[in-house]
Amino acid sequence: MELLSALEALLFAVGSEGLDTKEIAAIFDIAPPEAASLCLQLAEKLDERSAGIAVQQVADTWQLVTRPEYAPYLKRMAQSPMQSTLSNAALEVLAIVAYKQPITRGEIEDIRGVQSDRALATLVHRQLVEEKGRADAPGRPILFGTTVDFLRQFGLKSLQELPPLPENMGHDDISLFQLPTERARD
Amino acid sequence: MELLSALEALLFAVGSEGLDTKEIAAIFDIAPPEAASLCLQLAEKLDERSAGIAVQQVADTWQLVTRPEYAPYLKRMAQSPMQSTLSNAALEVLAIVAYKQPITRGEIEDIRGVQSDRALATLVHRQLVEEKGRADAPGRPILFGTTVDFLRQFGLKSLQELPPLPENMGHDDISLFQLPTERARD
Amino acid sequence: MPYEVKLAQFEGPLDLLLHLIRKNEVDIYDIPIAIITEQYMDYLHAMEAWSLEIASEFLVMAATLLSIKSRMLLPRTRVAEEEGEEDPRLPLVEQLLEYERCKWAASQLSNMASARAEVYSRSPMDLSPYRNRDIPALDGVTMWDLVDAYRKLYMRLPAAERVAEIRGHVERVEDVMVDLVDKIRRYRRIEFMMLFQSVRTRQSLVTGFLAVLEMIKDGTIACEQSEPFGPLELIWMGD
Repeated sequence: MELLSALEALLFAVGSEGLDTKEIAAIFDIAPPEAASLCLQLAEKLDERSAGIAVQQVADTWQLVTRPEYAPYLKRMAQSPMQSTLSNAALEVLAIVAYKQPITRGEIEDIRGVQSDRALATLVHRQLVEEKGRADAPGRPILFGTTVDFLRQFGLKSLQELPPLPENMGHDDISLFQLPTERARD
Repeated sequence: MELLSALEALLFAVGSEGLDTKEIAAIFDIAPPEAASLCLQLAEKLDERSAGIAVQQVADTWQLVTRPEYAPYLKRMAQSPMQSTLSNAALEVLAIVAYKQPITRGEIEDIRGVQSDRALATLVHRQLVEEKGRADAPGRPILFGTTVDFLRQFGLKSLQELPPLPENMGHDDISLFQLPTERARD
Repeated sequence: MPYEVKLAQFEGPLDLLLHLIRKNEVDIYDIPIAIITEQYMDYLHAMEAWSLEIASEFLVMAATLLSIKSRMLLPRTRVAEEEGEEDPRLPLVEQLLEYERCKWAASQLSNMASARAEVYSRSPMDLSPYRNRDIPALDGVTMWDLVDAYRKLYMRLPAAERVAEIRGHVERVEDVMVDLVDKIRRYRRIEFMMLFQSVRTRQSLVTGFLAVLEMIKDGTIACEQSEPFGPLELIWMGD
């Protein structure tokens, strides 16, 4: 049934936030009891084919999760030796979070011009960055900031110790065209 | 097969980060070619049961994504991976870089017949294009090439997957001047 | 107005030329250069009439077209024909074909991007519950790497977002004319090459040349050449 597959795609994409019955009903333009029964059908289907994932219901919210029997593999993956350096992408995101916190993923992506969810996930795994509540904006996006571990790893007493950003970020080559007042601004 | 379901769980967990063939091989303690074939099997299995999700390969990395036919439902709730579209100018420059890399800005401008520094800067900012050293020519101009992000954002396994450039752009009708042997070539 | 609002949509002179070739349904290997040149110039004039800024590349192409046209008009000597002298249009045709391929590839990429936009991924799951407490310390990553990462990010920003807009190389014939009027009036009589001594790029030279032609046309200046291949002299005709 097409709706079942569409539901699977939806629950996959929302990730750990899940969707509640009413939201699902609204997206498919069906009644909430129908939406709930659709979720149960998907759960059954995934059980039958012994998929790696399963439908989980928490209160009125539905989400996809990995099946507990595969936890050993996840553990192995999580513990596979972590690199002791950061990728350039991760460093860049960390720099933005450090200087502009609290900041949402969308704002980070606006600055970088590219998707940054993977780099951000790496930093959260490494406990250099953590959630700091939600922005007062549509969708209430998560705000990110640096952790105490971040300060420790970089040998800082506090965020005030972050070196101030250089006034003109290495674009001397084009500074001929900048007015002195403009330079002072950044 | 249990490994298939475990792989599904793993790929689900890493999401957009993806896993490369070697990582999968290490987690399952199997040889890389086996890991790759496992991924292909999972892809097939998901196709067969017309799941909401599919396996996608980019460069050497495997990840789960939603199936395109469910995009209309997803648009109602999620952020699309391709954040903003590129201008025609940027697309043209990107096409030239993709097909002719490594290439200098001057060469790009020769083909397009217009200044292209802005479009190029946008592509570098969006990490679709990056510097790949310098040309062995006067002034040692920068050479540009596409990034792995380019492959990811355009859903390509490798540069070899770019559609081959047509030899002659639909001017067959006027090929009076072409020898028959030349025509037979395309 | 036959040109509608499409005027500014052309990515460059090659794009405009391809459009004209397609519109006239002519053979790209045998471009009727007089017709296409005329229509090309009409477009430029229309752009002017609409006060659209004409990028210098369009003017360079105009000069190229006019030069091809004049060479096509020259009687071809038998010797030249026997020696298989190159058709003056050939380099332009090759450039057009190459650019057409580029446009084709761009449209392919655009399709691929839209196809990709139909596919969604999900954020990586938080795997920390599966992880041992000990996270290896960062090795060799210092505060300065962070600052450096920020600096590099800043360098990557398109210039347009970094500083106030700088429009390089966009010269309008009218603006150049104003300059030239000043100069020629001052000198009354000046050699063409002297006038453009300080010009560094081909584009500026072409723009300047077009400005001179325009001024000759409206009678502001006159042009004299005392002997074949001698220097061109421009003479102020106003008061």
